[in-house]
Amino acid sequence: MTTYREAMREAIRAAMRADERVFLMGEDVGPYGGTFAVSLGLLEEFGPERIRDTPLSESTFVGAGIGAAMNGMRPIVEVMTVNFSMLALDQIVNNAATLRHMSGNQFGVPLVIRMTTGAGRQLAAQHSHSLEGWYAHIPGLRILAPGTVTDAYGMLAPALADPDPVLIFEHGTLYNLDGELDDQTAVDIDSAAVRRPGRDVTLIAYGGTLGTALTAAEQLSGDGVEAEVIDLRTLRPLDDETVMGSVRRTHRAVIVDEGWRSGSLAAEISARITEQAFYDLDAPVDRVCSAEVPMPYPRHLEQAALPQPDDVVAAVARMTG
Amino acid sequence: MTTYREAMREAIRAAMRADERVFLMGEDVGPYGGTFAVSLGLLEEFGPERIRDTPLSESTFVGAGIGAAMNGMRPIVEVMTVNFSMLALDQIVNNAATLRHMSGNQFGVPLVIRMTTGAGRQLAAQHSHSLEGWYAHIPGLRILAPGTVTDAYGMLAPALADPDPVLIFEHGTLYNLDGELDDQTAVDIDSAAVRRPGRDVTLIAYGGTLGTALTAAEQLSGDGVEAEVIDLRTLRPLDDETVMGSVRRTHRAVIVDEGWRSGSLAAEISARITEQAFYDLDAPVDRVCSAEVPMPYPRHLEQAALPQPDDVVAAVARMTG
Amino acid sequence: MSVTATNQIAPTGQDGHRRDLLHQMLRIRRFEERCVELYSAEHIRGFMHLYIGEEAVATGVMPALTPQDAVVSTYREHGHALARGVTAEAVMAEMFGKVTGCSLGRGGSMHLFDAATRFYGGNAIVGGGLPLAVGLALADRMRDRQGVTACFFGDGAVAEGEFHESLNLATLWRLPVLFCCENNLYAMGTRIDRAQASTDLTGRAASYGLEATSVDGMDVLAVETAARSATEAIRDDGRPRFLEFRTYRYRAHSMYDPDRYRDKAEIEAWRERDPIDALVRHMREAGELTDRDLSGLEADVDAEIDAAIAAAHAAAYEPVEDLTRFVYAEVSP
Amino acid sequence: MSVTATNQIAPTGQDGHRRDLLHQMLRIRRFEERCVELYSAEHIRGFMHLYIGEEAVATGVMPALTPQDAVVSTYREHGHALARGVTAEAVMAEMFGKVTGCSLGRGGSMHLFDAATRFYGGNAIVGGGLPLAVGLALADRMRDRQGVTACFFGDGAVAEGEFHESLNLATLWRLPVLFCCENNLYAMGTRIDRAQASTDLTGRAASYGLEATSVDGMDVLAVETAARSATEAIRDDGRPRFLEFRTYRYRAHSMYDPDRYRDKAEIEAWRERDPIDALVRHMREAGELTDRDLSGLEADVDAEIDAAIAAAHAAAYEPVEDLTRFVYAEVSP
Ligand SMILES: Cc1ncc(C[n+]2csc(CCOP(=O)(O)OP(=O)(O)O)c2C)c(N)n1
Ligand SMILES: Cc1ncc(C[n+]2csc(CCOP(=O)(O)OP(=O)(O)O)c2C)c(N)n1
Ligand SMILES: [Mg+2]
Ligand SMILES: [Mg+2]
Repeated sequence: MTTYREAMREAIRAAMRADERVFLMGEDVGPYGGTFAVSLGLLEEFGPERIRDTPLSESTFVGAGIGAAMNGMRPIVEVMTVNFSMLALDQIVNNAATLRHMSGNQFGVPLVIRMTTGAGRQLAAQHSHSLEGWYAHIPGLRILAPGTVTDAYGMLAPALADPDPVLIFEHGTLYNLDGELDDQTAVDIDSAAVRRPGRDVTLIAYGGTLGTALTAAEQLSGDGVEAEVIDLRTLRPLDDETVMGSVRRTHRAVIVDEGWRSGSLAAEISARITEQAFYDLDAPVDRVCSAEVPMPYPRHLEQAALPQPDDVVAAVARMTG
Repeated sequence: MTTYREAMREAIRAAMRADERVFLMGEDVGPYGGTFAVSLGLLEEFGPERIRDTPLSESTFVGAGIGAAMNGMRPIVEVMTVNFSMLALDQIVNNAATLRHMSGNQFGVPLVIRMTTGAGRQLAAQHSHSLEGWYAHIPGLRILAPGTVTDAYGMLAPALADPDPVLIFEHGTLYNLDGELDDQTAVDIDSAAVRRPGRDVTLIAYGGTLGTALTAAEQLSGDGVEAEVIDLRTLRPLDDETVMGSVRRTHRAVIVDEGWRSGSLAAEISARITEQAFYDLDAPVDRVCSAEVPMPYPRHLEQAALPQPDDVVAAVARMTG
Repeated sequence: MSVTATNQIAPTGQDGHRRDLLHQMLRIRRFEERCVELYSAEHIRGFMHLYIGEEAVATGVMPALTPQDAVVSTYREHGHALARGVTAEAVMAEMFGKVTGCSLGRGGSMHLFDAATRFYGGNAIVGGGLPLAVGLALADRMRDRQGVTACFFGDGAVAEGEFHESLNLATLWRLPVLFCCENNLYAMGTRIDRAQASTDLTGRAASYGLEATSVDGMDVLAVETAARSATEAIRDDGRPRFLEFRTYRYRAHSMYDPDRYRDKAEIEAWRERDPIDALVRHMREAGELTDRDLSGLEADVDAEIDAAIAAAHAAAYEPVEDLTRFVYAEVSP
Repeated sequence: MSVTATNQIAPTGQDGHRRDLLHQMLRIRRFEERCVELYSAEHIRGFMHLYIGEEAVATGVMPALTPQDAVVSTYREHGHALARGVTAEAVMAEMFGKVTGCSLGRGGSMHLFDAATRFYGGNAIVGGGLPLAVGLALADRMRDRQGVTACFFGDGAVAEGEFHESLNLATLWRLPVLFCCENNLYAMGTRIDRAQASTDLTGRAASYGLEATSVDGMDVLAVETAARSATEAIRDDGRPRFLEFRTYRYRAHSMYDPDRYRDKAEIEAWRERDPIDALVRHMREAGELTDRDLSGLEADVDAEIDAAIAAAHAAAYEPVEDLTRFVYAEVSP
């Protein structure tokens, strides 16, 4: 068995062994081993030139990653958490995402940015954001959200091979997830995956909410409702085909997304289903998202704010009942 | 006749005369008169203490606005354009939007932030964003988008009276808009407005796309299709009632939004219509948004990227034809 | 001898002044030692950052402030809150996530707020508090109030753009901010010389044209003297000042940190300079403190914290129905 | 005497060196004067920021760079691009929005790019180019290449957080960046002393521990000397250097700017120090330049720019079908 954390670490290790242009930079990736211990031990193997601790300067070390990528390197930049990436947003939106198009294809930015996302660990209002939906709004970026151990490992190599910037969102509650790392080859980063087949309703989730959707599907199954669970995996570009294929069969869809409901990625999925599969729907598409509130610290309030399997079950019940 | 620019200026003037806690701060609001000449002449009337030029330090002068608001002032912070607001995003999301809830209602942030948004002036990839939809995702903020001269004037006073942070998005192409400033009183900042009644389809727009929708409605009227045009006006919280009321009558809806399509505010409106008025729909909700591309400089490409009246007409034709 | 559990410090030179400082440091130290146990017992959750070793800084700075002054802090702020006068009970309940906490339990360890003492948090974004402090001071200046805003941040924060922007703006606009840099040599696992091109932080600050002084942050009397002279200067000419406090945290960065990046010997060397031990020694030598006095202080502190913990245990959680209250104000415009 | 329309500058001390510098400055000046007309005629649109008055800076810095070096610039970059060797034709076509432009016409005045000369733009976000420059230099360092990255930015950019972060990081990591601050005393309408608490920009830069020098930016020979010695030093020890060029823009900030915030007298005073006039005077006194030489240079420049304009007029626009090409690379991974 391998944890999600280990899978990520081994993927970095493999990439760094395979290509000397790859290096890791970010706050405390070195002696500390990474805030979430992802890079533990890598400094010893690769040394401080390639496992580079940065000062607390998010905008500049992300920008430096962009510059280094434009100049022949294949940086992996770790932004400790998505909460801090707001300080680097200008560099991501105005430079990383834009340079290829704006320069008429003269310069590309083959950069990978990894960050932790999500709530669930009682870290309160400033450390619990799920802003991957924001990034999925930006043309020029590719957005990945590994939700399994296999994806945690297998998404990095194709992300590094991508000639354009790729952001990888790692949900903070997944690092201890244990799983079989069955496939040590690169995975397909263009497609969503059906994680559980079903015929009655499609549950669409990714990253941190994949488990929520699968738990809900189990519960529903006990009630005789067979839910198909789709793991989006890639949030930009979205794999409409897999989603619509499923909805056309089940005629019902619920999106489970940890982002705040208004303006969530779930809204985009809902709009697309309307646009592409309206006449196949037996019920309005529904969303189970986070309550629209800065995340409170106490566990009972945090759990109340987050999408729960019961909320998914209730949403399905409303549309099938 | 009054221009949108003048209306905004007079609104600031009136607010500053009425309440000495109000002051304006931002880059070049002083001797320069504001990049878009909104504050021209205000320095002469109110002096440099209340019309405060800031250094190029977006994060800090927005943060300082938050601090000043918490400590008894009623600042109006001008961020020259939404493009630069990304540098201040952390302050807006993690402080302005969060402090009241996080502090258990001990502190509030009665702050107004004004910024220009949108494309259409050939300013290319880094100066043409429409990111108001992003801000509309954030609990704790109120988001306004005046699309008329009356709203440009009338939204400021209630925004300043709001005990919570309010962001006002002024579309760059509207400053020269001329209109009757019929009503010099505060307007209602909770409601959307029906700008043109119609029975066949609902066009939903705001700010810079209001004109696009109205032009399309004129064209459609010539073809015998009567479009109702709704101006959202307030992007957070959204006025679902007005939107659903209209859709329930017209049974069709097209959202016109200058944001990039994927993850746009238009997606949220679409999802809400699905959730609240699904069984009233005669056709799938459609969206007319910007092409998903960093904005190119030449006029023909910029216009091709932006939502045009013809695109709206075509979308309506698809659903009525 | 007995003291009451408050943040009152007798004026310098007066009887009881040093005793009060000692009491305050003991109180903060003991509070956090108990927090460690409570964290292990899972009464406290999330991120928790301890101030143990750095007590002299908060303890020495706060007496220089008046009730009209304001404080902006970080996620490592238990000491600041307690020294500023937020009650141990309110802080402890907050860490339990109880509704009697100083932020209704919503903030936890990283987000202590208290309007009564003008304690503006509790900010978990490194550097994020600096612009707020500038703004608080701006409002005081514009409204002709006398307040000073004390803003605490770490050595790591000095690398952030907001540090630069805030020092520039406060100096340019002559705002009454006391910038208090707690230089504990590390930002998480990154030693200062691996994050700052120049570790001369006062030199950096002085390049904006503001007066900057480096202070022994392990000596509470030195801290207090420096803070008093800086706040007096600020009240005098309205301009900001920068103080660097050289200090050290004995514990790991947070409860999650396995502390792999430091030498035990380094920690030991700093413990030799422990601010509490130093003051105790000093007072003993001056004949100001007997063993009984010290036990008395410790007993007082223990009693206060026991009571705070008991109250936190007994307190209620905020009802789940109130989850979305106060996202916006409840009075409408 | 005749020169070819390139960015080739004869080596210092060699025959033709000063003539080449003069030619370059004339070329940039004339190019932009024509741009003003073209803007009025609406062939050029959007924001356009002129460099007129500041030509000595780009002209003096570029000869110190090799083809392996890189350049990162701002929205006020016509001069940088031309002096670096992007052809007048490619720049002019870009400003017309034509597909023959150096960015396919997609960028316009603010976004000139040219891979062949390692010209990395053209950045319309103030301060946004500095982190890129740090990264370009980092890659050179990690790959053991000799390149220096020259990064241009204005006095206004010094207030941005990214300035601070980038100077710190480049100095800390010893990266070969030449920071070129074009101090023209204004950021739009804001005079430097109303934006910077300390207007001593080299002092500010030096506080990071990097060598910083202030240079007369109206004297192309002084600029070149400073740039050469800085790039040599960088090549020598791999560390960054900071140069402040004191210069002035004669024109408004952009074509939209009514220029209400400056004294005519101030502009006149700077015009007296015009870098082109100064060099002409100097060369005349040294007997290096006759009236005929000067007319010859001017005629060459006019011919080059006429040709560039004619080509821009004649060129095609990018087809609208290509709008979304190159948002992503067309080869898949
Ligand atoms: C903007 C931002 N980046 C990263 C972090 C994660 N983080 C929390 S504390 C910390 C170290 C800060 O060090 P310093 O400023 O010296 O304060 P100390 O913890 O030593 O008191 C880091 C990197 C954060 N909270 N905010
Ligand atoms: C982050 C950001 N804020 C504001 C602007 C608007 N703006 C464009 S140029 C400029 C002034 C910059 O001054 P300076 O750095 O001195 O360069 P100069 O224009 O004088 O060459 C401003 C405020 C911007 N482009 N980017
Ligand atoms: Mg520290
Ligand atoms: Mg300037």
